[in-house]
Amino acid sequence: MTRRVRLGLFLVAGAGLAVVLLLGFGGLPSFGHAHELDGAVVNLDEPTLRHATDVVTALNFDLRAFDTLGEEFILFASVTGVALLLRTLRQEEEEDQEITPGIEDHRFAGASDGVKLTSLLLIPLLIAFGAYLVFHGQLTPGGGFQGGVVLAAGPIAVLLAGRYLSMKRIAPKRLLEVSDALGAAAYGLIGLGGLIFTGVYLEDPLPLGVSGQLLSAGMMPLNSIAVGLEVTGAFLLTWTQFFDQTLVGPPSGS
Amino acid sequence: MTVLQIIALVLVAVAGGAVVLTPEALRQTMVLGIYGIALTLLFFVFQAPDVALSEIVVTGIGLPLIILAALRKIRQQQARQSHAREEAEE
Amino acid sequence: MGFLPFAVAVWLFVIGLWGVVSSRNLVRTVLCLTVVQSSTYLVLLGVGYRTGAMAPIVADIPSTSKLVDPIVQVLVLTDVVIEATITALLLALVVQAHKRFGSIDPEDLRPLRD
Amino acid sequence: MSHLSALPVLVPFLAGPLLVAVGFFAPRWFDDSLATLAALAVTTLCVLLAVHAAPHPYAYWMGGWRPQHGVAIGISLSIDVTGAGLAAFAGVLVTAALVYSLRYFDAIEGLFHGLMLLFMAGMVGFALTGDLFNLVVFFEVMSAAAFALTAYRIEERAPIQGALNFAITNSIAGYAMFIAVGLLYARTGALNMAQIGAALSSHHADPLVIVAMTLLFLGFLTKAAAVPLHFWLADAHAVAPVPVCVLFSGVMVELGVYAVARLYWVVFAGPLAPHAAAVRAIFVGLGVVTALLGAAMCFLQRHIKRLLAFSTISHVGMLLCGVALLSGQGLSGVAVYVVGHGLTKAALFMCAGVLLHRFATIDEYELHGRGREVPVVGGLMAVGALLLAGIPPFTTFMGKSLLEAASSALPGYGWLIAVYIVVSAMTGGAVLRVAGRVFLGWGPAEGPHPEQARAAQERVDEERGPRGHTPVLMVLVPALLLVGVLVLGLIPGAVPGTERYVHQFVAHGNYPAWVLHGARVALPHVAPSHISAEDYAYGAISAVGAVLAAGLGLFGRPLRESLPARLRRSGQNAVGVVRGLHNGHIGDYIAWWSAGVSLIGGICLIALH
Repeated sequence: MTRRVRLGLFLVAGAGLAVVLLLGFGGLPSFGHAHELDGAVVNLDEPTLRHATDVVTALNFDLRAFDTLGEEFILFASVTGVALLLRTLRQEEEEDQEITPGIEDHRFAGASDGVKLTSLLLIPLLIAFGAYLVFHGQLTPGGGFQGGVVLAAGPIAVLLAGRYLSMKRIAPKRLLEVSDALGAAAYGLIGLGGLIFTGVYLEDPLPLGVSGQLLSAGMMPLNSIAVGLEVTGAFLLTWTQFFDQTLVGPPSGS
Repeated sequence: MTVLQIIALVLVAVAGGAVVLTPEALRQTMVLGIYGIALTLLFFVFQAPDVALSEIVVTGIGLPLIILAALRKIRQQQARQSHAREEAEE
Repeated sequence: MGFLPFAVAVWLFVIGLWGVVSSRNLVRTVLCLTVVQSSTYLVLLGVGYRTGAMAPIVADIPSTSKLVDPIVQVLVLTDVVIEATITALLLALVVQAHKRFGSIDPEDLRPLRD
Repeated sequence: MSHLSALPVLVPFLAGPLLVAVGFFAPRWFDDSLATLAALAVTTLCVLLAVHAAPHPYAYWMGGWRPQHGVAIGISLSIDVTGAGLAAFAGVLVTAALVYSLRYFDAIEGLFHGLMLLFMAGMVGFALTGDLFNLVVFFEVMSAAAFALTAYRIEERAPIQGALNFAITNSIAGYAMFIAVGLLYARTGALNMAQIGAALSSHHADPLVIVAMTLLFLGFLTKAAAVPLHFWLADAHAVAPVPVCVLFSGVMVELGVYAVARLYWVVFAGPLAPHAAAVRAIFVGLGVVTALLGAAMCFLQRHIKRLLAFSTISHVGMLLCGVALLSGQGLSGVAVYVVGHGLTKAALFMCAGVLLHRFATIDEYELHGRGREVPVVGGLMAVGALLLAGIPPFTTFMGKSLLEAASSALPGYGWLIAVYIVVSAMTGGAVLRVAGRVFLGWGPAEGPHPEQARAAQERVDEERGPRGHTPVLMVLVPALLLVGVLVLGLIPGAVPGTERYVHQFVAHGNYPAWVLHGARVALPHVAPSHISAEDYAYGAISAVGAVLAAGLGLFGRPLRESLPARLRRSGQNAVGVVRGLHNGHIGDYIAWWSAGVSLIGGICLIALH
């Protein structure tokens, strides 16, 4: 199809799609007037049953824990996929070495001194905030995923502050792969604890503790830490893979 | 529906359209960042702080680094290509 | 006014698809896909919102107050993670496509012309 | 026994990360044996679950969130023989693919094995889950692993492009399904399929339900590659590594059809009961278009894997017709046919893999006569072709006979039999033609569109050079799969047994009873369909048709040239247009996708309201 035909086809199809969707959405209750849904039932039950105060994280690790298991493995499969796709082929390696013999000394270009200083100050803040999010998953908004991304940003600040290679020294690829895999497997294994101790997969065998405390809500803190570990590894691994790509070839600007 | 919610929705609609209609990929990445902030705001006024946090870490840190690295790699390759082409012409 | 969130969702879905169809640069295609996906957040959160309700954090509000539906928020959390990971995977593919084809215009990516 | 219900998903979810984590120092034999063992374990577990669910199906509630007073808020694995059987079938094919790849190619640091296991976990979870959102999550698990596996050979062009088209199209399908989940949740307040079905069954279908149904069905039919949502499939299946193709064509595509069937009978059969005739007409129409377009495109290919990919599209059209008949007999035919077709197609892809492995090309004309070096593979391919054509009395024939019986049982649908015969003859004939040209050197050695020959070549490692041998395992595995097709349908009781379990599957009222209330639902008594003389005649016509089609493909050039010039030119133009649509441009594909969804959505809204 020529570009014109393609766009013409989509103009018609897109308009039709919009009409179909609008007709379907027409059956929804007006915004803010949701029916009494499942969620209402759960809101009443969850804090009392599971001693967690952030209902969303609690559901994430409890009622919908099997979805979260799937989600962690979507993440894991994608990161493994990125590692597979961005692997360096032997022949590419040779080509690249011809062009950039000085690859070992490469500095991450484009960061001014101001950026570097800010980044250095950011590192402890990021790590503290990330850890807070991971450990307080069942208590306040945030949890393993959000905390994991923030934690992963710590080493990235090292990158902005100075050298790519020192970042890789802090977080070598193998370690990231292991952390990513370990976190993913740990999430599955925690559920197995339920199977072994209570006979039901993903059921919580731990004492629930006092609502509002750090170690409350049974296994949720453990779940949160497992997810945090996986996500930190996953994002750092993805970023490292992409940055590795840009370090080969002629330096930008030439 | 509160005024704040309406404003956030309009912002999201405009920013979402802007992401699609921005012609150049690098500028589009920046608009995508703004779109992420608009979505975060929307999630807050929809009383979804967990989702808002997720959205901001994804569109604030997670994705931009990947997109920028991908664009940088593509630019490097284009530079290498045109370099090779010039050499071939000489 | 009660229909606005869903109308915005339809707009995002269709305009995002327009971006995918009309794109001449695969990085743009991938970014437009995230716009399509964000329409699903609006639908899911929109159907769970209740006027005047609080966020489902029960630490510092009286236990009798009305809360928004937490389940849809859990679904959107999963959705956001999927967005981030699939986008990364797609961008990795785009980088490879540029290596192999020397172009990221979909017009040029046709190894099997028939 | 039911305690083990979650393990078929969990085992690959644990083994996958292990393989990735230790992959960089573990030796190859470790990856191979761990992955194969895990796949075998999953298969065994799924078989055990099917056996356990045989007397009466049961639901397993994650985290112990059992339904209270018939209201389910937790996620269940709703296990019946159909779902567990399909999961076991996926396990068998993964095991076969892993054993085949022992000798097939170089694996990289456990990544290939890890992704294969994650892919398997996605398929198994997809087949077992009883929760709508969870179904979509496992759809995405499958997708994420499959996208990366498609582009496994990053040193070549076509896999990258195929994976991109695959990933973009299927992601959009996933978003459509998320929207549908939101719509149904807003209406029913439930995510469990049984709960949604129970909540909807008392109402008539309004636009919200119809749009939700359209988005869900077309989302899953994107994975199943129904026309016009099918464009990605040929690009992806033609280029993925052979062990991955085996899973794509053998079971992943069929899972899309399974999800449509499951959702129709559990969720939508109630509200749409007054409109069953219209639903039948719409989706049979979609199936017929898919079947015929796939068959035509299949016959036109010279790239053998692409030819097999289009044949999969064609057979999916046939399966979709069978589901859309909305009868227990039709779905029984689909169930039997899925097994027969899946094993046959897997074996055929493996035969193509032997050619690719040995000659580094997969182009029919380039390989002209060269297959004489490996005559056994030629024999396997010919047997596979005849099984694809539904030669009596084997498994594919049994499935097709049930489909034919179900079609003629419905007034006004008897003509579908002709469609099935055309599909069988064209796709079987195309494969038979390949076998004749490659292994016997029949027909001309130059064909149309020579530019496609380059795309069919695989880059060979220069140090290694062309291979002079074929590992025994690469011939043994497809041979065993074909033996399976020959034998399974003939086991006494296998087909009638399938019919009974499928009738349990389609009993709309039963599903909520056993999922939500834990009722012990007994297996219904169904009089086994008997295969009539007519069915044997149709089978014979298909097989002879396939031989004739192959003959036409090999020796028909003089015949074609004797046609009047005007007729020939308009024929070529029509072929050119259809081929031109499959041009690899993702923008085109998504434009067609949108057109398909809006068209079918519009028709459903008008016809079902």
